[in-house]
Amino acid sequence: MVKLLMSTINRSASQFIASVVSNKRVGQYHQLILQVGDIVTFCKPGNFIAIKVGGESSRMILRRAFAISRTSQSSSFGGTIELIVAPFGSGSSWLCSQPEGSELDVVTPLGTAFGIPTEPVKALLVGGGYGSAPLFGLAEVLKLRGCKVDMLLGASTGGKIYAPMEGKRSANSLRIYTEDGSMGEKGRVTDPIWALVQDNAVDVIYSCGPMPMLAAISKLVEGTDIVHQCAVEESMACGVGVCMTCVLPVANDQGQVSMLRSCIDGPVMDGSLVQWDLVGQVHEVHQ
Amino acid sequence: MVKLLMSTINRSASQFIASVVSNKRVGQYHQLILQVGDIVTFCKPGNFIAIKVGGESSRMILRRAFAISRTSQSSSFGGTIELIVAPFGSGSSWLCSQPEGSELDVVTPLGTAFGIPTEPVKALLVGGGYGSAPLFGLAEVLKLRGCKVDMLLGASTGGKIYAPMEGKRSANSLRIYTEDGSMGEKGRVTDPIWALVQDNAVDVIYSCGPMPMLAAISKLVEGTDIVHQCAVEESMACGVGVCMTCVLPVANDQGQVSMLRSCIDGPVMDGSLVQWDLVGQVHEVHQ
Amino acid sequence: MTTFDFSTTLGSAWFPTPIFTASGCASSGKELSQFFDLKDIGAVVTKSVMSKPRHGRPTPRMAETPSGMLNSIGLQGPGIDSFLANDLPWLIEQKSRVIVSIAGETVEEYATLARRIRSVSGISAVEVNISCPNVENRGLVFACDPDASRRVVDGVRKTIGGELPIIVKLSPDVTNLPEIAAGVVDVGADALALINTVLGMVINLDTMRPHLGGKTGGLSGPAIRPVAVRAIYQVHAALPKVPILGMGGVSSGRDALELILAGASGVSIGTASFGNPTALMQVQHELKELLVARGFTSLSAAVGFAHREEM
Amino acid sequence: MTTFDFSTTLGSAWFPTPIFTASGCASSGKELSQFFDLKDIGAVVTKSVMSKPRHGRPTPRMAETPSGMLNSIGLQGPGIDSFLANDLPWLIEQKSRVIVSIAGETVEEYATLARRIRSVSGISAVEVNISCPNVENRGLVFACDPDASRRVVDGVRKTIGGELPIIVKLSPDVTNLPEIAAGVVDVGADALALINTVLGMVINLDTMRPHLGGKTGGLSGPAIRPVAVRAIYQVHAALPKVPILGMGGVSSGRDALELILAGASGVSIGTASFGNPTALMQVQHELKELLVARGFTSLSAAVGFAHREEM
Ligand SMILES: Cc1cc2nc3c(=O)[nH]c(=O)nc-3n(C[C@H](O)[C@H](O)[C@H](O)COP(=O)(O)OP(=O)(O)OC[C@H]3O[C@@H](n4cnc5c(N)ncnc54)[C@H](O)[C@@H]3O)c2cc1C
Ligand SMILES: Cc1cc2nc3c(=O)[nH]c(=O)nc-3n(C[C@H](O)[C@H](O)[C@H](O)COP(=O)(O)OP(=O)(O)OC[C@H]3O[C@@H](n4cnc5c(N)ncnc54)[C@H](O)[C@@H]3O)c2cc1C
Ligand SMILES: Cc1cc2nc3c(=O)[nH]c(=O)nc-3n(C[C@H](O)[C@H](O)[C@H](O)COP(=O)(O)O)c2cc1C
Ligand SMILES: Cc1cc2nc3c(=O)[nH]c(=O)nc-3n(C[C@H](O)[C@H](O)[C@H](O)COP(=O)(O)O)c2cc1C
Ligand code: FES
Ligand code: FES
Repeated sequence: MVKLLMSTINRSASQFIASVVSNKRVGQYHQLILQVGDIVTFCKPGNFIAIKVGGESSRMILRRAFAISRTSQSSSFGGTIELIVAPFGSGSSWLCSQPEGSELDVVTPLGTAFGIPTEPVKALLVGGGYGSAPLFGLAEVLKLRGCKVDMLLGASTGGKIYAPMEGKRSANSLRIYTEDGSMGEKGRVTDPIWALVQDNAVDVIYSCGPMPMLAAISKLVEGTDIVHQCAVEESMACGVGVCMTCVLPVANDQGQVSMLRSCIDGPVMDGSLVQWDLVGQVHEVHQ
Repeated sequence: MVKLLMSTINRSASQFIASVVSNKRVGQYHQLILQVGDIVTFCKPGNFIAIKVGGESSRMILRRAFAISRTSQSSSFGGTIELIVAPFGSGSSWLCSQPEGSELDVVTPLGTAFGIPTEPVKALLVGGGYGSAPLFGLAEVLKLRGCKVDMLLGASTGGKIYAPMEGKRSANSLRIYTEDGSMGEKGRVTDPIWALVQDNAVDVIYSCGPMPMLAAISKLVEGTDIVHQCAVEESMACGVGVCMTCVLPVANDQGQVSMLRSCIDGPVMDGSLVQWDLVGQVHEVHQ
Repeated sequence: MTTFDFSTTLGSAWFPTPIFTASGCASSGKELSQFFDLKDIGAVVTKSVMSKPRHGRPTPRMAETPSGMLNSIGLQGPGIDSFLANDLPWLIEQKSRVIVSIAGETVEEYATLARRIRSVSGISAVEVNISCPNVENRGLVFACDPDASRRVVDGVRKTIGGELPIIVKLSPDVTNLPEIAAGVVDVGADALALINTVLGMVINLDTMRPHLGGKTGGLSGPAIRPVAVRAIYQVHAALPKVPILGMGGVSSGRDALELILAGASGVSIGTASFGNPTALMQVQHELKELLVARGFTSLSAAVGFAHREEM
Repeated sequence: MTTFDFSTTLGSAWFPTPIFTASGCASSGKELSQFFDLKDIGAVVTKSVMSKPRHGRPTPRMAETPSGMLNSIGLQGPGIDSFLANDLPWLIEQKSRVIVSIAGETVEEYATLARRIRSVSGISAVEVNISCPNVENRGLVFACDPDASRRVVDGVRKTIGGELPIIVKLSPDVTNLPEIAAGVVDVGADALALINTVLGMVINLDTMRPHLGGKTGGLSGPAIRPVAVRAIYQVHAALPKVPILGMGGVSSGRDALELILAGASGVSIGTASFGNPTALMQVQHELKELLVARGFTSLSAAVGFAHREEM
């Protein structure tokens, strides 16, 4: 279903100047809308954008990657994409401080996209923190294909739940979990998954969020027929496949493990092939 | 008259946040007005300000120095100072792009000031390029002391002559020289000085501009009684006397040459004591 | 109107422009070809290839630092067989000029790699990356040991014969760079590549341990440019006839010009491509403009110009 | 509420906080005292003093580089007589703790300087800056020569006796830093200062010659921080009992913490003071907060914490 091993840069990628159409605070995040013109037609749920940060004489030399949350064609701005940015360190904080009208040097669309089933299936979308961002655009697409879309969102606290009104409409159900109980149910977003799996309520899981969450889901569905497509988040220096910093140990069909680049062979990967236990391990063994 | 060898940082210096009250283009320069509060009372003609440039995550780690052009006490903003900035490299260009309301991390007032005569004398003020900036504030002070103030301004081209309307009023005469003849007379600002010296039309010369201009003036008045107070411009890493990068060879009364810091023993120095021929020379001799 | 000669040579190899990729910063070339035509630059310097496939170092493999970055990739790659079967033919098909970078863990491995590529056509030169741990000598990096450096280059020279120019890539992490440079030139290096990354480390303040999986990493980017300029200047002063492929923190035409005036005949762009995938085209364009604006009629007239006598 | 112990020691010298000025970056102390009280920091490390007054190198003496700067001051200073007569008494009057940095052109000059200061009271320690050209050996920098380094320190140790702690300041521009470190510890260094500046160069694109009067200069500032962290980590791993005064690109509490976790018992702030005259106070304040937030009850518990065994 999801074509892995693309092993070459997204054919639609290009570098251009995008202007900030709007920048709004949403809970602990910023929602940024960027004007991207016709490029929007190539942006698929799961793809990301790499943005130069810090301005002209910035000491930050690397781009920052952000998942494309939703795309739209508006009459006044042409093609636009939405990003959900957590002001974390210096790069993301700079981005969140860019006013309407600012111009950003961007490269997009990059990376693999979520595989879309050809038949109507029962889909479970699981998002952690700002990881919920790409799930709303995905939900819309799945809905159009007649899929049943259930959504689980989790975060440490309510301010870190991103769940826009419009987005909720694309899902058949939405449950929210926070670790401090400040919004939705108290607990982890992975807590209800086991029961859903047992109930045969799920054919495909789409997930996006912190790596431990993705690993936990992979573990939960191990041995089942459920397809698990996860969008990983490894630290990336280039985002276009030239630096080899963003690698993850991933098995192929024969079980042979290679270090694949999560920027071009991902971010969307088949969760059952990622060798979660080997991530960050020293394995200086030769293939 | 002018007290050299202060050899300690300007006692009034302090570090604070100043906001940009206005930023206007004037020819090829930007006129910036900064709100500095009560500090304004300590800012004397010849003093400079050191400004952090490039924002939060700037790769420029050193401050940029700018001569304080004029000071004023306004009812709406309290104490303000004016700077004349040439957008040259990345630091000054950044500064020129700061909109009204921006906040700047500044240290001021720094350095020595022009010595003000106790009696009314015939003063000649010579400015090259943005070097004219501090001369207008100086002219006002000299005028109040009853001095005759003649002014000569020069630059390569008319767009680099800074001579504000209000400022002109403080001078008894003003002549402008440009190398391309696009404004005032064609020629160098130093051309008319020899004749003025011969005519006994000058007691003190105050100069500010490129180092070769200052050196040329020093040469012209050599052997005369004319006092030459020049504001030098050496490249400065710290501006507060701790790094020893900004040194110039300056003689003391006994003719002994030392490398003095132009940030604390200057920028205003006695032109007859600066050893212009030794500037930038290798002289690894011990004192 | 005079024409400007932008071409350069490294040993017997000729290139239409002096702008190259840096080894390990352009993967096999395919990825950048999405952004510009590889035949428009001087040459693609491939990532260092070893005799066997390698997984490389554990992640995290990078840390951003002020105006720079650390990497510890550990020469992940498919090995020479796969390189010759897949990557090289693709580059040749693109009409790209190719400099093949080789790396080994023993003196013998370098010679073996040289043997594998000596008769392959379509290669302009070989770059010998000696910034690798020598497994036969307590993991001491070849480039930090004058004797081991010479032995590697001697082995490659003897195996490869006189045809293919050998560019030896040196590490700046040594007490006496001109000495190491002279040593490898002595045994047959035709040109030198300067500089490889500077050894560095970042401590992660959350885990309170070294951030990189490999603990230490190589510092690259604008932060190290003054070190690169110094290294090139020093080596050009000591060995004025040996061409230098300069690199280290170049991200604009002005940066490239600095390296050329210091003594580089060509300039590789590494880290700058990460932040700007079209950096090579931009640097190439800007460099040409700057040279023309200064009245140079050829690139070669500018090489080492900062060393000229006082007039 | 537990109290936090921020004090540190270098050899037998005790300091209330681990934040120091860096030699050559605070002149004689007077200039910074306009911005904060010198007795509130760990100590003032004075600029390196030589036996005679010196003019230093020709201007330009500095060039800004990405996240760093080059300097070539050439140890301008008034000489030891004037230092002892004017600068030192003033610092002592301020109740500042003082570490005197000495520099020489011969092994003998270092010993002579040591003799001049050994009986002067009010000095906490002596920092021996061996990154100076050795006029007796073709200008080869002492710190780049294991043997010359040892001879300098041996001479100072023998002259100064056992009282005053000796901190030897090393250059990162060497192939094997732990070897040089071990050598000077062997002959009596009580502590090490790491790192001095990294040798660099900038070419001026207008004159098309080296920008600095002294051609090469020392690179400092955030750009070199990863090199400093690596150097401190390496030397602490090799000599875990020898205290290290760390420095190189520290401009915030988080930077200082990185050096401390890597193995530094104290941290000098150099270039950061140029951009921010109150940098020392800011770093000191932030460092304390960061240590407390991580649950440390003393500075010393954090020293070298990044080396702890995996649990
Ligand atoms: C495929 C992908 C999609 C992403 N999508 C989003 C998103 O939708 N919204 C969002 O807020 N952030 C997203 N991130 C994280 C984002 O790219 C930045 O890393 C994050 O904003 C922190 O950058 P900083 O400059 O603020 O932090 P700093 O700490 O200054 O960053 C320093 C370096 O570490 C890297 N880094 C730090 N944290 C992370 C992290 N969590 N993941 C990867 N690299 C990291 C940075 O990229 C940078 O190179 C995504 C990352 C990837 C790889
Ligand atoms: C006492 C003093 C007063 C000054 N007054 C003014 C003024 O009123 N208006 C104005 O426009 N500029 C003034 N300057 C020059 C100003 O400080 C900056 O150097 C200049 O704006 C260039 O900085 P940049 O960042 O744009 O250039 P860059 O080329 O990016 O600067 C790089 C480095 O070189 C130094 N540098 C570059 N050019 C000069 C120069 N001409 N003089 C000294 N250092 C230089 C910079 O300070 C910086 O450290 C003054 C300098 C000094 C020392
Ligand atoms: C991610 C990365 C991988 C690298 N891999 C190699 C390599 O395989 N072989 C090599 O000789 N140099 C390698 N280098 C060093 C570069 O080729 C270059 O010498 C160095 O990065 C300095 O140039 P820069 O500042 O332009 O990146 C690598 C550098 C980086 C950043
Ligand atoms: C302008 C300047 C002058 C310096 N002078 C000396 C000196 O006299 N003696 C010395 O041991 N180190 C000297 N240093 C090196 C610093 O003490 C320090 O080791 C180095 O700059 C790294 O720290 P930093 O990045 O915090 O500046 C000097 C550094 C600078 C920038
Ligand atoms: S981020 Fe560079 S290869 Fe993936
Ligand atoms: S600029 Fe630092 S001493 Fe003058």
